Amino acid sequence: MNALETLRADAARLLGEGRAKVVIGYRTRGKKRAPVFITDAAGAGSLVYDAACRQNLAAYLRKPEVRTLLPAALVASPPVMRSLVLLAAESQIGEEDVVVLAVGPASEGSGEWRYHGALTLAETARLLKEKYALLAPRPELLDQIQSLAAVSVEERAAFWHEAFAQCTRCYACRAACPACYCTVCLVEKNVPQWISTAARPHGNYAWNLIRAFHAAGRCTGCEACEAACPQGIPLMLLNVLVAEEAAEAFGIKAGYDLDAEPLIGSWSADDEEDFIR
Amino acid sequence: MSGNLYEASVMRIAAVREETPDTRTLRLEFADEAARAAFSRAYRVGMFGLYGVPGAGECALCIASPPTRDRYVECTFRRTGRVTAALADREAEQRITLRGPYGNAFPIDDWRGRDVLLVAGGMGLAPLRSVLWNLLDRRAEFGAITLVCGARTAADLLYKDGLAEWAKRGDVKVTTTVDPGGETAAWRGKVGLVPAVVEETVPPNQKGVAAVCGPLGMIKFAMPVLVRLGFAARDVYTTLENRMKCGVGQCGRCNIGGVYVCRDGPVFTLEQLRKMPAGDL
Amino acid sequence: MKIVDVDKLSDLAAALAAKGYRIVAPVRDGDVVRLKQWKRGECVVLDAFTVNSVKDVLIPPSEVIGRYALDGDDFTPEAVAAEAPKTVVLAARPCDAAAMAVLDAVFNWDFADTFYNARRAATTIAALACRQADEQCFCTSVGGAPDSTAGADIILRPADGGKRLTVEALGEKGEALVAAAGEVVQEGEAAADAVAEVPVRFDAAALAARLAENFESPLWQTLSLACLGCGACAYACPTCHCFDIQDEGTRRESVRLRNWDSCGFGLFTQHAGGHNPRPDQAARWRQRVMHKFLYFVERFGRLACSGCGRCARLCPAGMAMADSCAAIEAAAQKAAKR
Amino acid sequence: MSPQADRTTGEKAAAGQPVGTAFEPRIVALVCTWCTYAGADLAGTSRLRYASNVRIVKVPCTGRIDPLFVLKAFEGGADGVLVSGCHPGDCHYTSGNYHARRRWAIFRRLLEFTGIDMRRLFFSWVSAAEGQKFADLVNDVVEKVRAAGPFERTNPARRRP
Repeated sequence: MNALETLRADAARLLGEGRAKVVIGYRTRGKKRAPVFITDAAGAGSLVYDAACRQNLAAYLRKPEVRTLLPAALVASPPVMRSLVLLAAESQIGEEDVVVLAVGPASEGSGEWRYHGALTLAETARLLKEKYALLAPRPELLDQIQSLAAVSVEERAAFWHEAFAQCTRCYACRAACPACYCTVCLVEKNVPQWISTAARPHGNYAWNLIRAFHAAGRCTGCEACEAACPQGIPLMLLNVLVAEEAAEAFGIKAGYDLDAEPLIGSWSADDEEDFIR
Repeated sequence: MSGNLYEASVMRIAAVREETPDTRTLRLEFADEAARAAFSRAYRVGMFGLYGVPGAGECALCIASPPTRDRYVECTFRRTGRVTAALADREAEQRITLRGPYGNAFPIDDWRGRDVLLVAGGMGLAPLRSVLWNLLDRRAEFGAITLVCGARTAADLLYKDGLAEWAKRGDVKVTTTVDPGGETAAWRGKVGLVPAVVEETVPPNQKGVAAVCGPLGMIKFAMPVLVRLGFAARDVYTTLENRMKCGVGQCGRCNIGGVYVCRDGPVFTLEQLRKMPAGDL
Repeated sequence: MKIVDVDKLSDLAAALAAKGYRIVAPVRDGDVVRLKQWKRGECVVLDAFTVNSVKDVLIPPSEVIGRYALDGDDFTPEAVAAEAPKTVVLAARPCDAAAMAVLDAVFNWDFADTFYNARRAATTIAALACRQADEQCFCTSVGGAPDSTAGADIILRPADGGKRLTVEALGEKGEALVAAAGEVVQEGEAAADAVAEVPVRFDAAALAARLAENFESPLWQTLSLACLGCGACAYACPTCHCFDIQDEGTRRESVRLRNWDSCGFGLFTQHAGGHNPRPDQAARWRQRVMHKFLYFVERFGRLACSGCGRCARLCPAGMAMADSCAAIEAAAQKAAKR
Repeated sequence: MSPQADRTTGEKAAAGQPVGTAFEPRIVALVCTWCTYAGADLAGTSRLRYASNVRIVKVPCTGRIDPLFVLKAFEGGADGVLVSGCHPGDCHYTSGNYHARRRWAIFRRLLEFTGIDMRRLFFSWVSAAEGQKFADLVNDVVEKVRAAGPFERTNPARRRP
């Protein structure tokens, strides 16, 4: 059996054995991929997986309607696996809630993929550490961050002003992100109103910054937010900037450790403070 | 029609009354006589207004004063969110804004010659207060008038002065009730949920009209009681209090099925209510 | 017949700009093509689907509808005028133009909205008939067509294999625009290109009847399971018009803003008292479908969908209005057979 | 009032002085009540002179200083922001300043990357005994922001009506 056939067979078996009430995976929708929720073993044949599957399905685990269907088996690429480990570390899901149908690249840049099997969260964390410990952001992103960091602060302000000006505040970025699971988002709290909800420059600036900040040490690099943004705002530049800082300054990479302490919310006596006088 | 429909009238707060620990009534007077006259011409009992505090926003509230007393407008609100908190922080002689009146009305002209039962729970007394005053100001035109009104506790009853005044008049029968546990040592009213008290105190074979306002749960339980008492579905009225922003049928959030509460309501009959999708209420 | 060369579109835009028009046209912007204020030198993109619709021109995402000078607890209202520069939307899609009727109906129902109407009056829509459709297009299912002239002031039709556009003014605004264009638009002959073929996905009239019967259907739960509850579809939609009103400002000044809002958000209907009439995404998705294909029809006699397919193109969760409509119809047919 | 006239008053207020005179920076200082505020107090009671451009916002602990506070200050037109609290180990709530330190380290990177000049954002530890340090700090901050110039035009967070 090839990878896809094994994946489908596992999905059918989990549903048949009652180990999962729903399989959340990808199906074909024209030239695109869409999520599919399979509750009947006979439906497992509709599962597909390839590089076009950019949505992070772990985002569904916060949805009340989906939570009634737990335990769920979830098709997960390495960044999605990291999201699942992060959600477990943050007590959003339990070991018994999820079976991970782990998929990953067969080899560097080949476009081919392989199936690692149906894993528990603990096995997923182990797989991540063994096989995907060196997951790095796309080099283009790092290049872009570097070149933006090299220009004047006014030029950066102008770049982001233009980028954020397109934001309509549809919150697709938030919806697509598994780490954004607050039932009431900060931007929806209006007594007092901290962040303007109007699609105007100051509110857009505050929203996009705070969204990235709240994902600090939690973003797993899946790029679902950027893929979700209808306006093409380069959100990953912010996410990667923060993730790199989290890794370099505090040694924290999100979603590898089921017992990880959160970056914001924990501290060390010898954290960097050369910027403090 | 021309002009910015979001331009509101400036209102002076003539008086502030504490109704309950978290509920207040503001008596508002128009800063502009032409605006007052226009409001008075349009206002029928049951319509609502959008009360605004610049800097905080606007919120939709019923108009708690009747059209028969058109020198002022009263609104009663509980401090709940951003706008009601700002309204609650305003004091007498300060100013707020008002848009409206919007929506439909209780067809009280059609009620002439008939008995009227008003059933209110909690904040639901606010819209029925304007109905009651309107009926009382035109007392001779209507049959027997009965008010059954309840609150969670004795302290939560609105319009204590009004209740006392109505009880004294003799031309309206007033029954008050509090939820079990909400009574005090001095409480002389009933103890029990409003629908049960209605069933207990209102005689059967009713031929008149009834208006019910209060929390959705109370309305749902009161409706079958009223039907059992003989009220026809077309004679039972209620008001729906959906979230609103524009008040004029454009912002799209007050829909229940195809009904726009701001425009087709807020007053509906039980007959209309039955046609609405229950899952959207 | 009047003709303009496709490679002269920038000249056309420049000529109109010289006559005082603000030009809004599809231009490339990073990875996307959007309707945006055209700047000299920019290329007008004809063969792409824009991420935003003409709605943006008529109802901006955020707009000042009130202004107050604040002084402690007191205030002074200030007059607000609509910003309504003379604008032409060049090469809008016919589905966007068709959506104007929906917006016109809402904003002139029993109250007329000054802001919308001022911009509507100042805007000329030059629609471009579609040579190509994609798999998300479904204008033909909702009474439209890839070369529909509904709502347009001018219709541009591709001709001579996409090298030229024929120009037909459809009313006074359109004629004024052609006159303003001057020499760029010339008399000539051109062979019309074939318009796009857009297959009919569902029967909208039958759908309305199905919807009326199926408010309580379990299908809503299934159809909405993938929905993540963002506003991408509503904000991209040329007919969606729901809005929020918010005050914000400083201690000295406050503005009252009308901001886009979406029935997909949980807060949209949340009562102050805590009750939410639409507590889950199934109820919200049902509202979205029902409003477009049943409630709006009952109220205004027309569909609140023009079949542009943006919602499906942009949904981060692979949802599609046309899929839902087709699924409801299919389910109803299946039920009828049994 | 026309929008034009309004903008003018906005500028006046932002610079805290009539148009036409020299630029006086407006600084918001977010400080904890136990250390830096007490330090500022000591500077005052010791009659130390320091620039009057600082508006102090006192919070219980630096741990309470949400990055939003910094954003809000810039949004409202601050030319510079100073954040200050207890030295490491001195927090009256044991670890509030350690938590804060991490937040700032991350958030300042975001601000810098999106166009807020780090010559306008300052972090420091000032204890209750360091009245002189507070006065020197404020003077230095004011001079640096003065050198950076008014933030009105290029401030990406600025609320514009």
